[in-house]
Amino acid sequence: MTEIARDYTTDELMTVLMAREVKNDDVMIVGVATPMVWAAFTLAKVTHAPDAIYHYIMGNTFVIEPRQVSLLYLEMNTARAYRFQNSCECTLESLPSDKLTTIEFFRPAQVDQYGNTNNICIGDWKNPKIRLPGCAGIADFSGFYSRGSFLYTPRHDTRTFVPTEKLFFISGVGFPEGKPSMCGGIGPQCMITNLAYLNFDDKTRKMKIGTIHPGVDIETVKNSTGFELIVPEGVNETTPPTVEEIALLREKVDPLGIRKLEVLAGKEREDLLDQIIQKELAMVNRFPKSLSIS
Amino acid sequence: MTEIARDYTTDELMTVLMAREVKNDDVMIVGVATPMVWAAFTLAKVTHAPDAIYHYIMGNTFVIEPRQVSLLYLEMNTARAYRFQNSCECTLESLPSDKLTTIEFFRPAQVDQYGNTNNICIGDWKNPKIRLPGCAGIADFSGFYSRGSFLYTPRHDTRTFVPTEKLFFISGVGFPEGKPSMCGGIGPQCMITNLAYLNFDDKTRKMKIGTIHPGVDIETVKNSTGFELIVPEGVNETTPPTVEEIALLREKVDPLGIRKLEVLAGKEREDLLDQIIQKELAMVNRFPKSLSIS
Amino acid sequence: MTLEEAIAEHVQNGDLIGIGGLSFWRKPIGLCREIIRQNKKDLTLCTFVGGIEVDMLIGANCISEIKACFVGMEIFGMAPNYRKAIESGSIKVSEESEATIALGLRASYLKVPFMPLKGIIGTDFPKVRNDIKQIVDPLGSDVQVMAVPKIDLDVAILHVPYADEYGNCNISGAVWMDDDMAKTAKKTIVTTERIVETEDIRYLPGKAQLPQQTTTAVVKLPFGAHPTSCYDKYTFDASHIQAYLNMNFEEYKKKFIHSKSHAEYLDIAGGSRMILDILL
Amino acid sequence: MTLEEAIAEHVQNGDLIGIGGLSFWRKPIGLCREIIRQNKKDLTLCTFVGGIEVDMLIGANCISEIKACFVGMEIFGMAPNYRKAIESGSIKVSEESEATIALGLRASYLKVPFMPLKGIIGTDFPKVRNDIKQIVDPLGSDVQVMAVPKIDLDVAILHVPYADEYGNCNISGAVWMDDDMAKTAKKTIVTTERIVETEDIRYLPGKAQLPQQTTTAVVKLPFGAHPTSCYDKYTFDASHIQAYLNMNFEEYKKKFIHSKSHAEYLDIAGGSRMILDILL
Repeated sequence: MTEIARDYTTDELMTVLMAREVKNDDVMIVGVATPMVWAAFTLAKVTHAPDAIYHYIMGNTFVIEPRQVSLLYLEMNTARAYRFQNSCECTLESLPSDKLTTIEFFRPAQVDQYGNTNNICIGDWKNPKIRLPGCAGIADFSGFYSRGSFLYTPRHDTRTFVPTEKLFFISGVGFPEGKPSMCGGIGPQCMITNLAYLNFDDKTRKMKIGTIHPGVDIETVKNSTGFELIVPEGVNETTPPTVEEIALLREKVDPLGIRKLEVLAGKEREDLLDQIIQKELAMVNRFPKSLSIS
Repeated sequence: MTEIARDYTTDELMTVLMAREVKNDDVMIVGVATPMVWAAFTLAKVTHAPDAIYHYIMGNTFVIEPRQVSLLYLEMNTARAYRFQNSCECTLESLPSDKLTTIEFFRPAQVDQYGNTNNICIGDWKNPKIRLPGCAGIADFSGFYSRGSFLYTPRHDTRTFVPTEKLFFISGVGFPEGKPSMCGGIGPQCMITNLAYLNFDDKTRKMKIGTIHPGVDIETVKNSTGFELIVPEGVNETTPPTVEEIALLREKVDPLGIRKLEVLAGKEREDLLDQIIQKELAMVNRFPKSLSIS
Repeated sequence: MTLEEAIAEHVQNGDLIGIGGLSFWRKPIGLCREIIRQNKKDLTLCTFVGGIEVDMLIGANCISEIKACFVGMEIFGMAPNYRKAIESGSIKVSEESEATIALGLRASYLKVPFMPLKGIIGTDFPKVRNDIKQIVDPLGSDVQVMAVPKIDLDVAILHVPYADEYGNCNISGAVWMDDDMAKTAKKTIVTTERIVETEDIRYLPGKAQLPQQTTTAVVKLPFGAHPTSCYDKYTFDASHIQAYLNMNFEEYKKKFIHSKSHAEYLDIAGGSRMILDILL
Repeated sequence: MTLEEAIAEHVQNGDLIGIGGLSFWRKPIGLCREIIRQNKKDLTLCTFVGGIEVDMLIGANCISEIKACFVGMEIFGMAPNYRKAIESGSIKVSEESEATIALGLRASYLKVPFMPLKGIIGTDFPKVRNDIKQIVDPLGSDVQVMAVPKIDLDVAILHVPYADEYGNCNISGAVWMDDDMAKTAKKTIVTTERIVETEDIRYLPGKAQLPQQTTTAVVKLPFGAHPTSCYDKYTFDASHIQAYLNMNFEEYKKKFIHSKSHAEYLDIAGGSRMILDILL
């Protein structure tokens, strides 16, 4: 079943690429308001990583069973949890464990060539042009993960990809000045965008092009990046989603298209949001588990 | 029902005096291998402190219901717990809470005039004559309790009551050099012994005679104490147990006499231990709750 | 004790207030609405992940400082009053990560002035937090850690699904920082969906995560987290959150908060139809 | 994996071993007995409250150092081998309180070299622990705290009532330090009364307090805590503990430990009659 899909959207391509990062023995951390990540993890779970475990921050729970991605009923996973983490253990547990092979995706508002990230503010911190919601645990965790940290953004442009001096606040550590963090993690592994799959050069720790998405050219990627991106010889094209991956994603994993909320904006986004809410409220079984394992 | 009992043993007198220290809104910490304390708390619970809560270290549980004191089935309180404390929260919880009105009794191997205690060793620490089991949490908690800490020993003699310079190891802080501990607790409140009820002078923080047990004279108490005990003018006699207290203790709270293991020694103790074990094993309902509330 | 009395008696202007829950989940909205009605001032808010409750309190000018690692409306967008207040400089920000809050509360709990954190090293947090200091291990290794300060709350406000009359509380879902807040705050005010008997709490998963000794006041307030969720009773009211974002806050306050009893509020927010929508 | 393999593969001479349980309650005796049979040497033991397991390991000369806040036989008396070893100076003692162990593990967990403790100030602990240091608050207050060092276990050995084949473990009763030991030890070996399916763990009170990621090996070993208890299965075997105290240790070892399978051990310890006695 490796037939390549011919018809897929950017959110679908990104979700599939994120899913492919998951290993079978990972603990997959599902944050709040990151439906694309949830969809990716669930897709991984029903394809190549059946034993991976969800760790829902919503609920502080460890859950085995995959469920259809939901906007309103995320918390209902709580009933399926075989493990709870009380109190600040949740926050601190992921932090240092050498035993956990945790995978977490962070979505930065800004990122520099070393994978340092900013989710705090645009403009000077004291007098910001835009105050962003915040980085939550990125500052705490990004330097620790033994599997590394994983980045994604559907906004590959020069506002997001900036040189270090234009990164307004380092709220997540990548490879500071080209060195690994003091915290023992192996650093950022990849940055998955709407244009390319980026990763980091082993020596300089600077961001490079891994693969480039079908239909995108290198110049577009370079021009959309506000720092000098390493372009290796003979960059390959990103392996597109398979027919099976797209079918699972659309029909089983996230039939309501909740992941798309991460890529849309404005009126289009508002309309989809309304639609999802109405559909979810109208469902009889509000949190279906009917996910076929391939 | 305040008729004074005429016939009671030392363990019964001490247990009753310890029970009287409990207030109705206390959390009563029941340690391990302290059946006299458990009996005292349960007696308090079925007399004047019905709302007091047990905190069993065995199980890390908060329990409301009183049960007959048991040697073998202490852990069965776990099933009755309405609160669990996982992990080190148990150890650390009691430590700083201004909100808990915790009562805990400590039994020191040695105590000085300021209520400093030793449960570590007899003789020099590096080369001890006797290595004692240890102080567990006494070092951590004794300085913190807002209700103060409570001491007891059925061995009121000059080996137990020693001047500071003969206290081989301070493993629990009383009033160091006559000052309150730096940790914010109000310090030792009383020392209940087989001879007297001792407490501490408000100014000097030195141990003084509170009341003296029926049949004991002041000289005996003084001579059994290895430091100079403050003897106030007109020391009263300890109010003896009531008939009701003794009846409850013997018939309901601790009919197997498990508390007595804390005062007996040698063959007498061995025999009682055997007897208790056999009786408990023979019980059909191994952990009876039939305690009448007066 | 009534909601009015609980806030009037226990919340003072200038207090450092801890808010339980996370994002749109189990926020003590009823208590926040009452704080707004009583027009409390100069509060410092501390919450783990803040959402509509922080935005409302800022909109109502109750807040002078915020300590949180995230404040936003999640999938619904940014928190408008929060953004405006910080961008205009009208409130102070103490920049927090998850761990600086978790360890700050833990320090308070252990009565120590600081906790060591291996993390945030290399970020810009220390540049904007002069109360955080990078130190070397005092025990002689050359390991560097961050010393982060304790957080001593004056009042914790929490919403729970189950509590008994003494203040033993069970939280069906995630506890987040609620228990550490309850244990460390000088006063803890709890609203609850339901009052149960203590004996019944032992059968609820997690039993009494908040013990009675940490609770100052309990008020029964069904739907007291609306429009946020209260697992295992109801999910968040997405339509209400959308409405909030589409209204001017003064308008919202007039319509939903001022002089409104809890029942009136629920009625205006959609009444029985809304309740049937959110119930799990 | 068998008991033999688990110890042979994962416990090395000289390791710092964490032992779960407390006093006579849920001690991993089967694992300790196997350590004795394999004649491991120079181990440092760390346990919260130690009892017969510590005494046995000392008696068998497996131990060179002990870190515990209490080691005794409770109501049955003192621990004879423990006393003898310390009084004769044949093993080292790292004097611990409850909090120095709890915070030492917590420090390991947070990957920091020390934790601040407001406590043990005024005691003689610092006099005999030159790895504990009184420091002043680095953040500028004049508060004094004790910096206590992290405890990095090599191996944690634990006994639990329920585990699944992946190593998710449920502890029906108190967890004590078991979860912190499991999370921080480089390797964690668990014996379990019963193997259950993961899905079933969600219905057990407390669910999986030890998650599979922290478990290195699981061995099914019913009555693996005997003669200590394993709530909610059985209580401790008081007669066996009395017998232990009344026998010379070499005699005990010969009779109960050496070349004995688990079933043989249980038979010699009283077999079915004993089992009926201890079962709850």
